[in-house]
Amino acid sequence: MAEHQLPERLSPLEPEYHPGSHGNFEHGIDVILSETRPGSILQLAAWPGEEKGLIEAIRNVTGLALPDGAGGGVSNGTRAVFGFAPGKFTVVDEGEGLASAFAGVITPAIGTLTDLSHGRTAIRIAGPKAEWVMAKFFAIDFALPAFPLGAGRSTNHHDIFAQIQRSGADQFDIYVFRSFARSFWKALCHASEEVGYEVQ
Amino acid sequence: MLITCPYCGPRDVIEFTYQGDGNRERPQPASQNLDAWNAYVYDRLNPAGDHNEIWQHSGGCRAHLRVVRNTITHEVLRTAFARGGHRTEGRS
Amino acid sequence: MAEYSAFSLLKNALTGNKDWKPAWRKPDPKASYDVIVIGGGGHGLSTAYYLAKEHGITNVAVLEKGWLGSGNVGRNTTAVRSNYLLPQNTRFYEHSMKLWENLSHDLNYNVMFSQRGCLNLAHTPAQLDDYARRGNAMRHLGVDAELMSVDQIKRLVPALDISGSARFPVLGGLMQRRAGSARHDAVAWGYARGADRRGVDIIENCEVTGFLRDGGRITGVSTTRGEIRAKKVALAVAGSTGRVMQLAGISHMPIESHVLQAFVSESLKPIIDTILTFGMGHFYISQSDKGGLVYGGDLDGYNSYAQRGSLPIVDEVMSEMVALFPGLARVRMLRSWGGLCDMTMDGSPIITTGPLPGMYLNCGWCYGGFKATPASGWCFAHTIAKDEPHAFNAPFTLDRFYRGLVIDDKGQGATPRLH
Amino acid sequence: MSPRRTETGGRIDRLRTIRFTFDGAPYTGHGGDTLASALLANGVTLFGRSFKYHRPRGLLAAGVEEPNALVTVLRGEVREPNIAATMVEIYDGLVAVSQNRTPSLAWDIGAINQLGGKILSAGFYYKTFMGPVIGPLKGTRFWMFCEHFIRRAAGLGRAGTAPDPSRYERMNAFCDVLVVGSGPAGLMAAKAAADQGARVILADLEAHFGGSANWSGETIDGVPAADWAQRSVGQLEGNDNVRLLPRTTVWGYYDGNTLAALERVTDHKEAAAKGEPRQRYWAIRAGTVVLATGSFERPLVFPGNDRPGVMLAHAAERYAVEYGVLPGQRIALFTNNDSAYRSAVALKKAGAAIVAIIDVRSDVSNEMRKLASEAEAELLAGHAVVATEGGKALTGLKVQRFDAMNGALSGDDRSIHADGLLMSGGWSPTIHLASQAGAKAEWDSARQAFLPPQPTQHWIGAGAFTGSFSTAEAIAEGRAAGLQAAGAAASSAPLPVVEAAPGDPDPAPVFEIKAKGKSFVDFQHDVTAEDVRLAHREGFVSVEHLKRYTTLGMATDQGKNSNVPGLAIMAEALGKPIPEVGTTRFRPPYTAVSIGSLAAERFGDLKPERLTPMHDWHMANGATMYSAGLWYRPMIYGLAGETVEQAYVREARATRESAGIVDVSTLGKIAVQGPDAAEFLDRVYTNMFSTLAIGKARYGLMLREDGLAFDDGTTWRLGEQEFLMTTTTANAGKVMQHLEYFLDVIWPELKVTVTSVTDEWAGAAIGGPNARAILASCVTGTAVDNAALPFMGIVHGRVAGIPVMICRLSFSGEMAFEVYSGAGYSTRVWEALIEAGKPFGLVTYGLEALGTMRIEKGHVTGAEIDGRTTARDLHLDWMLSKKKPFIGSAMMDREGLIASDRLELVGLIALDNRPLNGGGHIVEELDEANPHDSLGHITACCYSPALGKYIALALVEGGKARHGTRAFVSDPLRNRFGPIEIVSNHFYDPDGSRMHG
Repeated sequence: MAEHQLPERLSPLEPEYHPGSHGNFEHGIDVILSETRPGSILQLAAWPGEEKGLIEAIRNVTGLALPDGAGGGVSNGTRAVFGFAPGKFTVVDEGEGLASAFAGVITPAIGTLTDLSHGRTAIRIAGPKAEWVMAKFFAIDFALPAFPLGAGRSTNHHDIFAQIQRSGADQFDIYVFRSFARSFWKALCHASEEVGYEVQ
Repeated sequence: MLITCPYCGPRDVIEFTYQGDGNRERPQPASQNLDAWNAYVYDRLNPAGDHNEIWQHSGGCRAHLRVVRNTITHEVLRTAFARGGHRTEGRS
Repeated sequence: MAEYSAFSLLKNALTGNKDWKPAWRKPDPKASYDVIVIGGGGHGLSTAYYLAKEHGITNVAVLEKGWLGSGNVGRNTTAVRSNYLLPQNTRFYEHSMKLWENLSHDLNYNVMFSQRGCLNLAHTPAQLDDYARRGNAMRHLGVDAELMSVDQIKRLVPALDISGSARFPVLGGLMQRRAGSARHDAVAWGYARGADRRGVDIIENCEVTGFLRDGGRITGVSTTRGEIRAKKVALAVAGSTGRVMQLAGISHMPIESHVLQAFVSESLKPIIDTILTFGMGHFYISQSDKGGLVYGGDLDGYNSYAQRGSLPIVDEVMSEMVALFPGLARVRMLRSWGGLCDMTMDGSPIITTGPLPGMYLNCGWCYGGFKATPASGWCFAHTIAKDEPHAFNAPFTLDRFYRGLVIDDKGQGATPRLH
Repeated sequence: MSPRRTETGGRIDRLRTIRFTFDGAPYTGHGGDTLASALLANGVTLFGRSFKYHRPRGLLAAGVEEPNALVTVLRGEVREPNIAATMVEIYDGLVAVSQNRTPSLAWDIGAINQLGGKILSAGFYYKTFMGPVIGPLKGTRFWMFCEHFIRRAAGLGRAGTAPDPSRYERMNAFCDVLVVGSGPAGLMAAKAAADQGARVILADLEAHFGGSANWSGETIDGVPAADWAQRSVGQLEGNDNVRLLPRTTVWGYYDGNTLAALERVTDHKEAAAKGEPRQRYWAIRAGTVVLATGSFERPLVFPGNDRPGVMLAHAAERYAVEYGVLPGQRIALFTNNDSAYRSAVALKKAGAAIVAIIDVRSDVSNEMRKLASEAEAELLAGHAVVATEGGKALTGLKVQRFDAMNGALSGDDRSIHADGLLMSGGWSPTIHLASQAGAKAEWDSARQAFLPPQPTQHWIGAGAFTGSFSTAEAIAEGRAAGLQAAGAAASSAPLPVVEAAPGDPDPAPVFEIKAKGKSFVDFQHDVTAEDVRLAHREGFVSVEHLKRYTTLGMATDQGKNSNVPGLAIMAEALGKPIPEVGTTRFRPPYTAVSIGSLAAERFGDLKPERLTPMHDWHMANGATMYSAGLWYRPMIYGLAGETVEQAYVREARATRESAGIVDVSTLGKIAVQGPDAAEFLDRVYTNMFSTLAIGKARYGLMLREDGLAFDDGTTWRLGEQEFLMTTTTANAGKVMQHLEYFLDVIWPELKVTVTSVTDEWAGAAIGGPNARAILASCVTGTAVDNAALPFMGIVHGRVAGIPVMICRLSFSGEMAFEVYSGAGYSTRVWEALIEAGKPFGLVTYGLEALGTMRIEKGHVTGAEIDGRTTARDLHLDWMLSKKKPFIGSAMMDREGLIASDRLELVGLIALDNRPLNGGGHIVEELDEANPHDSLGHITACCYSPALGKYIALALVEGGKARHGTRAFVSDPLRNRFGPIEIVSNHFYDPDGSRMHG
């Protein structure tokens, strides 16, 4: 497929992305920040009453079985899916071309497919102080019982809208609008200085 | 103030956008009844007490909600999706 | 009642201040009046004052449900200006400005009106043009306005961050030098004393619980202190208009009641000598004579009759404050409070006869009510006395919304939140 | 050893010596000292000057309520004014200075105000300074002249202008139980809740948990209360479901059990660690709040009660027991209740001589008499203090017989030599947070205090907060509250045993001793008992009038010391019980909060920057950026030595002569998808979209419900059920919400999803006579000729191997194309297009040239669609479909919207060949001295390279009817006046032959 010959995408974080240790790291590194750069980020939306069909379609294409309930989600390292709004799901794949895999599957009867692979930037924060740093930005409860593994949340930090998936006990994947990504990244690094952070 | 979004659960008011009086009835698109249009566009029920309101969870799932809220105590009594239909059991 | 003056102060000081009399009487309500003004706030009191002074109508009662001046006249950030875009607003507020300029003399009460100017900061060339449009509109109506350069602004407010490195650098501003601030409570007390001295009954702790009718006509009110009849019943209850109109059986109005918060810092030596507004958000600030920084921002943004604010607005206002004044980060917010605003669907007020026979309505002040106090009462008094509006308030009708004659200074359309 | 420091005792670290300065003089203190305790230990008695009379003042309190000892703390150039010395923990190198005095604290010229005493009574401002009715000082001038000096005399500390280098941060916290206050009640509550497994946050504004246990001298479970407290804290520290927040003031109780707290993270340190905030702002959403905030001791109102050396009894006890500092050597106490006796004993133990206990009550209990003798103090029951002596420090006091029933004084006065006078006027529970939560306090005549109201939100009270002043009660209530808050059943297990001095919690109802001399109610604002009575005489009798007229309770302590005494004095004047005067509802904050902490992480970073994918390219290629909302966009790509005008004229001219390219990625883009997408667009746009063919685009206009113009843009049909809508940059968010509202609330039956894809697609608009040739030379996979790509057509192809979507549409009026690609690739596409354009002299152009070309074409933007204009005003009525209703169609013909005097869009040409200004007005007759009768205003203007003239778009009364007529630009703000011609807004290529090609 043509996508395979495509050049590498440019990251919006480029000039502000400085691998290495920063902040108060002499006292240990408590969070690790990275841009995960997935090849595909899709939004799937089901018409009211068609959610089950869509969830089924997602399982068929990605092999990921969504748990029931609002904001439920699951990830397997290369692929992730979570609900972020009524009848709406974000599906992520390391590789490109997931949209074409869904193309025939999401019929007009079920809902719509919107490719946001370029429009959203994926940032990962991991480490013992991940919850602490996230709590500086978002007014939601990051404690594991309130925000289970795999689950997704839609929230915002003032002007910056974010979808967040818990991809590990102390790991979160944050999806922000590309145009805001650099500002958010700078703020995230700034907020992580207190606990010492490493950019990978 | 916290508003319980049927999808996202209780969230701070900062995530929501107020869309005002939820009792207003929009006339049929083709209606030429100007009084009805004026009432819909300009007039508001403005009670001191429980009020039916429309809010959008603009900083979250972006769904519009029908909210019953007391305008004196700010207590949120009930919330529901403005657009029914979705079978998603809420979190709260 | 004794005139206030430096001499009377001295005389009373020598007699141990024992001879001062109440600033206004505390009469019991009479059975009937020529005019009842509901609402003992700035607008109601000034209405009564001008009914007596300008129209010789002195058989007037002002009914206040709580303590006099307990509404927005004592809860605002005291800015007085007439720097509007649209001529209907500018003419009205300029008339108010002229009344302000002689108010202390007129009332024999120092309302401490201080014309230290109001400066709107501009942060983009487009915004500067927009302000120029407004300033020129003012100038074409004989109202003072001028553009200030960054250097002039820096000299006027040294504490301001005018460095180009700011997220929203200051490129200039629109200044109205005749704008200023006044001691808000003194305005209520001065009008109360002035009206009282002309025979008006000011009746506190007297809540209106219903309207008396003769057929469709309003003929008086029932109150917590009994029934009171009147030829004319005038409402000046901005903030509670929805509640009071409900008593008259009118449940729908082009108005929502919203909370607006205000804040004051601990007392500081003079550091801000003018009224300043931020152009890239919603923030305004001035410094009181006592030294407190008095400032505020946007509405909380939802219907409320609780004079209690929400946290997000507090954060937003403070964020904008230190964006302009990074040196004030260690200054501390001492007190916050909330006022109820009648937010109309175009951001402009309503001063009109009706909507019911025998009723007169003054409401919809959004958050511009304080500076309007003199002109609002002056125009309302005229409207009540003559049964028709003065030219200054003729545009502020209730039906303007429906006829497409909105006075929308901000161009936001039929939303109460954004004005 | 400093003069006032005790030999032993206190929890200060006597082995650690800390050096600091106050008003330039060097002092030392110990670890654990506050600035107040350290200065007191050094024999300092004078701490501040009052607001109005500049009277010398010492310490009144030991805690957050201190009204007198306000200082400014300096960190280099950065000033922190109005901090209570009692709340400043000293550190090496601390620099503090006193306030509101010139030249010095000891000699303050402001003190002359005391001479004017009776003239400067409450409300005197309102009665004078009106000035002459005529002459140069009429109107507001005289007042402003006086005000100039008044303002300089007023004010406390001086704020700095040097930017605060500190960092502030916000923390969003969630818990089951928030415990406010760490005294015995709070500690018990936290422990009980934590033991139930609840998520607990325990906050206390002091540096050390324990509250009164740290100085009460009582024993709990057989050990000193302070040790018991530390042990309890140790047990809490172990639990990972407990967060301990010392130095954290919970200052706001908001709706939804949301509480705001301020943690002072580094104020007590010499320097912050890397990334460490100075203060942290906690927004806490708590299931239940336990309010264990204790109580305040009240001053008594009597002549000379503000003399340095007169102090609250418990404060002196704290200084002695907690800090090992004696506020005096010869101490007298003056009280209306039992608690002062315990203080007397404590101070005696600490080594002071207690010369007398003056009690307004004649019938003093035997237990208290025992305590008095234990303190070796002479007990003067049924007496009152009627005067104090001394200047900057207390030297003595006078007492007289006093009848608590009627307040009468009798007999001769007697002098007592003392250097410390401790007063206790009873205790007021700290109910501020409960009151903030939204309910009215209730007066308790036994306690002579306002007690907390019934909860209106989820909180439970415990300890002195509820009026239960004994430690035993506090411990019981604390545990019960903790269990209830954690949803557990009450416990019958034994409670810690308390050994405490006896005492009746109810004081005598005595607040003021009426005798000759100034008796202060509000210390900082110099409000005296006489001022309160004057307010009464003048009719300012409601509590709010009292506050506003006298400024009682408006000082930095917000009435913590003065509210109840002030109310009591007014009540007596009125002959009414205190509750009928009322209490003021407390509002946030409980104590003053730094503005920086509230800005938190946004201090220095108010708004994020929104950048297009090509941003770095623009910066690297000489663009001057322009901030448009949150976006940054190139304004011009200036060459060395070029003015802005020269730059945009060059860019626009080159575009019209050959080709230019501009970054249009900021345009709002919304994917409109679903079976009903076309129907939906027909409803939101004034014109038809269901008839639009796949692969074609159409210009659309939206109205608001009220019939006025809202937004415009092109919408592309990419498939049967697939549209790409573009909006103006400024309105993208508003339009999105508008669409979502109608789909969710009004037309839920429509199967349509709308998604912001603004950031998915980046766009470059390339226009000019050579634009097509440039594309032809670099686009693969599709032809771009007229047949393949007609006006408003859409094709898909590749540039540099990257998939692109090309739509042929024009804003510049030239043959133009918008080339869209995935944002991650778009800079490569952009560079490829520029490379391909080199042979043709392709220029990059910015907003100025874009604006210039759109003005030449007469296109409208936000400057014309300003929320007050209709489609007709803008000559867009041709877009108002008659075949269907659409949003706004029913309202757009109301009388006011079709009136003949509305402002309409026109073009202007400057006849004097000078630049015009945006915001300039249009008049028929020029009157530079007194401009009047504006016809309208300029919305946009430029030098038009195409016409070789200065032109503008304007909104003018009469509009079209004035085409071809002359008028004047009248711009007094910029002194720009001159003749203009009013013409059509379509200046350039009106029939569009260039773009249709």
